Amino acid sequence: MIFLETKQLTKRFGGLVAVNNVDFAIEQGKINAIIGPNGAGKSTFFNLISGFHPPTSGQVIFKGQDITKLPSNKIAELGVARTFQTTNLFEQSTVLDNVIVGHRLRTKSTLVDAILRTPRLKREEAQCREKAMEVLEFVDLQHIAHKPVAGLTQEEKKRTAFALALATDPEIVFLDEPAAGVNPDETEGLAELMKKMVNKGITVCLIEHKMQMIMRIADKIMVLNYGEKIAEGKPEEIQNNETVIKAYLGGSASA
Amino acid sequence: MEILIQQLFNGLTIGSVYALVALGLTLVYGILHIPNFAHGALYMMGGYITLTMMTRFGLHYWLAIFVSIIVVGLLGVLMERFVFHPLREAPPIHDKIAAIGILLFLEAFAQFYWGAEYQSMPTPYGQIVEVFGLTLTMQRILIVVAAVVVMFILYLFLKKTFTGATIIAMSQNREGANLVGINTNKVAMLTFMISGGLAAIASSLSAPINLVFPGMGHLVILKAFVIIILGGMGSIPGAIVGGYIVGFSESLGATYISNDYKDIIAFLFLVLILTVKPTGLFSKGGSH
Amino acid sequence: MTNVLKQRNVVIILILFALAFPMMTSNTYMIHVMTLSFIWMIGVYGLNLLAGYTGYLSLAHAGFFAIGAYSLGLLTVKAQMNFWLALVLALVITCSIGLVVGAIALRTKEHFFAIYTLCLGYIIYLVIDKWDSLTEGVRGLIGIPAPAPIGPITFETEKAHYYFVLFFLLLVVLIMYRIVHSLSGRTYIAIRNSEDLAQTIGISTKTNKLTVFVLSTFFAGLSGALYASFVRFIGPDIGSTNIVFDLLTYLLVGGIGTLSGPIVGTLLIVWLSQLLQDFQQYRMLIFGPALTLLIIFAPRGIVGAVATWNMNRKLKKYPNNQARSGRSRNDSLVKSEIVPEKQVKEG
Amino acid sequence: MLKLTDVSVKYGSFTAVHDINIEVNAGEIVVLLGSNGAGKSTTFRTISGLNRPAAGELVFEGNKLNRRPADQIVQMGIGQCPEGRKLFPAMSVEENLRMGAFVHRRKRDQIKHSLEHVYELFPILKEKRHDAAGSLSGGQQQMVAIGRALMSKPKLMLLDEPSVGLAPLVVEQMFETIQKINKEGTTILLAEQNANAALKIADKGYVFENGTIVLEGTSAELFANDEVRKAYIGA
Repeated sequence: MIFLETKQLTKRFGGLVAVNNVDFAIEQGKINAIIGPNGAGKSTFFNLISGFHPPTSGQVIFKGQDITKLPSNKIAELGVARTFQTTNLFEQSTVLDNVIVGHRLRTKSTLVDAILRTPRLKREEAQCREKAMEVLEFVDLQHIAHKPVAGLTQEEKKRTAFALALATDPEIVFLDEPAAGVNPDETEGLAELMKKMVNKGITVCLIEHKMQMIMRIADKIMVLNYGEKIAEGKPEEIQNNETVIKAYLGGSASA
Repeated sequence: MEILIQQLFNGLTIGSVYALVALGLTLVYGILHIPNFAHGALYMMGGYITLTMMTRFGLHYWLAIFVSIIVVGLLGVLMERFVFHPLREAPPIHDKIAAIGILLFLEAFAQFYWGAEYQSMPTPYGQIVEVFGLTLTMQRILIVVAAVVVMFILYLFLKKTFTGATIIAMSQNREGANLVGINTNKVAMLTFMISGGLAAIASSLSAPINLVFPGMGHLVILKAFVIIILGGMGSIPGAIVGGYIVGFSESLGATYISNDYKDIIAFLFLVLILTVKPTGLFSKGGSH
Repeated sequence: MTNVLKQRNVVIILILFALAFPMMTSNTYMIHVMTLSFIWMIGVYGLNLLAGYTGYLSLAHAGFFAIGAYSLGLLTVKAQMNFWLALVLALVITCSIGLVVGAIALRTKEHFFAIYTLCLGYIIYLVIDKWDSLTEGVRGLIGIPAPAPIGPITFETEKAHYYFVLFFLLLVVLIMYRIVHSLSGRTYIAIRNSEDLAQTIGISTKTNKLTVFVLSTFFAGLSGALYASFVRFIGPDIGSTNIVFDLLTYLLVGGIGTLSGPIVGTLLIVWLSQLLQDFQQYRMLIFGPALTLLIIFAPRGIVGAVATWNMNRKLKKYPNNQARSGRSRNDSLVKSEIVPEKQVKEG
Repeated sequence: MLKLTDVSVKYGSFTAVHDINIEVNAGEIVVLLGSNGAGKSTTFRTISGLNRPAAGELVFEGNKLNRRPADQIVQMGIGQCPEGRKLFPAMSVEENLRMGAFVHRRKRDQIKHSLEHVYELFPILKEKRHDAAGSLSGGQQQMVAIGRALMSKPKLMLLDEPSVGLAPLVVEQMFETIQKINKEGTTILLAEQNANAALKIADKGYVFENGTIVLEGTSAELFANDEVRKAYIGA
């Protein structure tokens, strides 16, 4: 069975076609990358898959189930997580506190449990905390778990955002420009982390502009231009693809 | 039939006042994207200043209104400079609370300085005239005519002058305006000046047929909010049309439904609109 | 760990003080003022849960305060119902209206929500004011009874009423404490922080927001009902926006989104207003600008300022710390630098 | 004409642009190349006064730009056609263009001339001059943005990715027009991802990577350079 795929996915904003008839299959257990020049429709494509915008037409199928019309919280429950370009974390509280809520969707306790302090709530809180520590260890932030987010570096914030996504127990994570705004050696660390996720059995799909990194770690790349898929394949194939070079360098591909 | 026409004219009068207040509100919303809860207090201040100018300094009605426009306009500018400007990057809840603080201050100030009692404003236009068999007071005719004139001048200013166009430009894209050489701070101040001025005109015109008191802005501002949601936040024609719609429905509602509940009509409109369309009528789809 | 111990001690001392307060003074007026401020605190907690923890500024809460008060008043005075039954029913009525209103109001966001609730509050006020046959209109409702005695315990004296209200306040604080320190609380804070993010980590923002809204109207209604039975007289004024602005001032001064903020803010302002007794009518000459200045310079109030100070101290303990919190202004610029696609849409 | 010396720009703790040096001489077309997020737009925003530099010096015709607000910089003669175009969508094309001449608002004749000139460069805009700018296609909006920048009669024009979102054929026309504008005496600083087309018309270029300039040279040099290719597709 195909893990996650889009069928003729299309999104129009007014007269502008941001994503045009894109068919794309994400391979399980691999690093899948989506690249393309500025304004090619990558972020929109991401938003369509994660249920953030409803598509104008087309379908998103996850493990055989049509998730096109599901609200994003339901999609998350099915095991699809994502991060944002801007980290959106709660600056005033600690890393751990930020991440704990990530496991909320796997718990059942309600407001009544909270007010009565039921055993279920206590159990689930412990469970969430444990999960949070586990994912913080995974992203290598356990040493600053109790530090307020406001004092973190950009890279540490990115890792916290990863941890938050991982705390939802996802089968696939969508990462929106994970390395934007971090230094080259930190980028290296984030790339390692993505490989680590895949090794743990989590499928990764990312948008990124840092080509050197993408070419090194991605198993499969899709290239978007003007909202349309212009190429798909392994990094080597993409690097030598005339259409892609043209899209990036422009004009006749003589360079 | 006569009652109907009489009521329609009343609607026109109230609608004119609402439209002027809503215009000021919508202009500020357009450029700063904040609902100025203190706008009603500006309206109230306008009424008091005109009244004081007339009674204490013996100025003529028109001159008093002029002073009021200037003073309230400047009050608006001060608000922009010292409150909304520093809060430009703050979370959305902040400028609302700040505006409420200003509102509370100005109301307490009015009560402290002018007293809590209701005062009536004299008008040189108290005569009653008969037009087409209708009995109208000159003041009401004046309200309608003056409102139309003010709106027309505002239209000319926004459409035909460079300075006016900067307000429109800035409401459509702040950075874009900055990049063609517009000093956005100046435009923001100018907008507050105009907004305050419009509030002052509206209250000075309507005060002779209503009364002047510290809470006189409450209902008006609430309805103005309904109007700009009805007409589209930031839309100028929307504020005018919305103002008249609310004015007419109120005066008709007062006659044919219940005078007691006429003030609720506007809010029922709002509840209806936002229930059906949570982002307001005429909001641009697909944003965010 | 010492911190927690210290906190607990402070709480115990405060509770002991609250319990001992009526014993320390023979001045019933002071007890009266204290009881009133406890009642306000409950309402402020309602506002705090919604605005402070979930990010939705509701200006309709004076309305729910009034609904609670009038429900109790009408049920006891006009329907001659037993006080306790009436209290429970009053809360049920408030919450039911809260549920309906919330379901509609929460479809809107930010300023639409604020405007919408402001207008709803006004509708509630107008209905109370105009529906003479039910509410007695501007004449108000008189003769609302004090709580009916439970066995040997009566609530006729000021002191007894003080403890009665204190009981509810402690209950509310306990509930708030538990909510804030539970998964539910974390969920609400996540929503305030970013609804988009909350939604993508699998939180149903709709259900959670509605739950919070109803609970916050519950607090407002409880506060109103207690007010009615304490003051014994209510008029339509208690539903006016001034009440919600008062509550908001208490909250902001104390610290929005903090647990102890409502207590600190309410105590401070209520007692300050008492000192300025002659000035009571014009108190907003000071509190109005205070509200504005606070939101500009100390948006999280007194408690928030102390907490921030503590946090910065904590931050200093980490030597590798690069910079203090990146201001939101910069964040938004970073966004414009790396979210080009959004801007393409704009054009 | 324009000189940036050791300029750094920070967003909070993140350094977006680090110690860059750029020199633009009068009459040149200079291109800044680099992938998304490499720091080109930040550099532009800093030159036009929307961002403040954390360090370094920006000098335009002998005047320091560092602390000046954006509107003054336009008056000094730097016009920008920004990333995302930043048009006034509900205003008509002509109103947009007129707003571009805001700094010359008292010179009616000059505005009329500039307007004609823009319509000459982009005849399609004349046809659509009464349409709302927001209703135009991407390419036409880009024309309005360039036209609007031209209306201020800039000595130096900053063009931030004019080819974004345009169909290939339109891109070519766009670059021809840019060249034409340059020949008429406007110095141009261009940020592009479309390296090929940009280098064809440029005199020299700078390649950005991770907020620093990794390479600079004449267009011919850059055109032949493998690094440029690498910077783009990581090959």
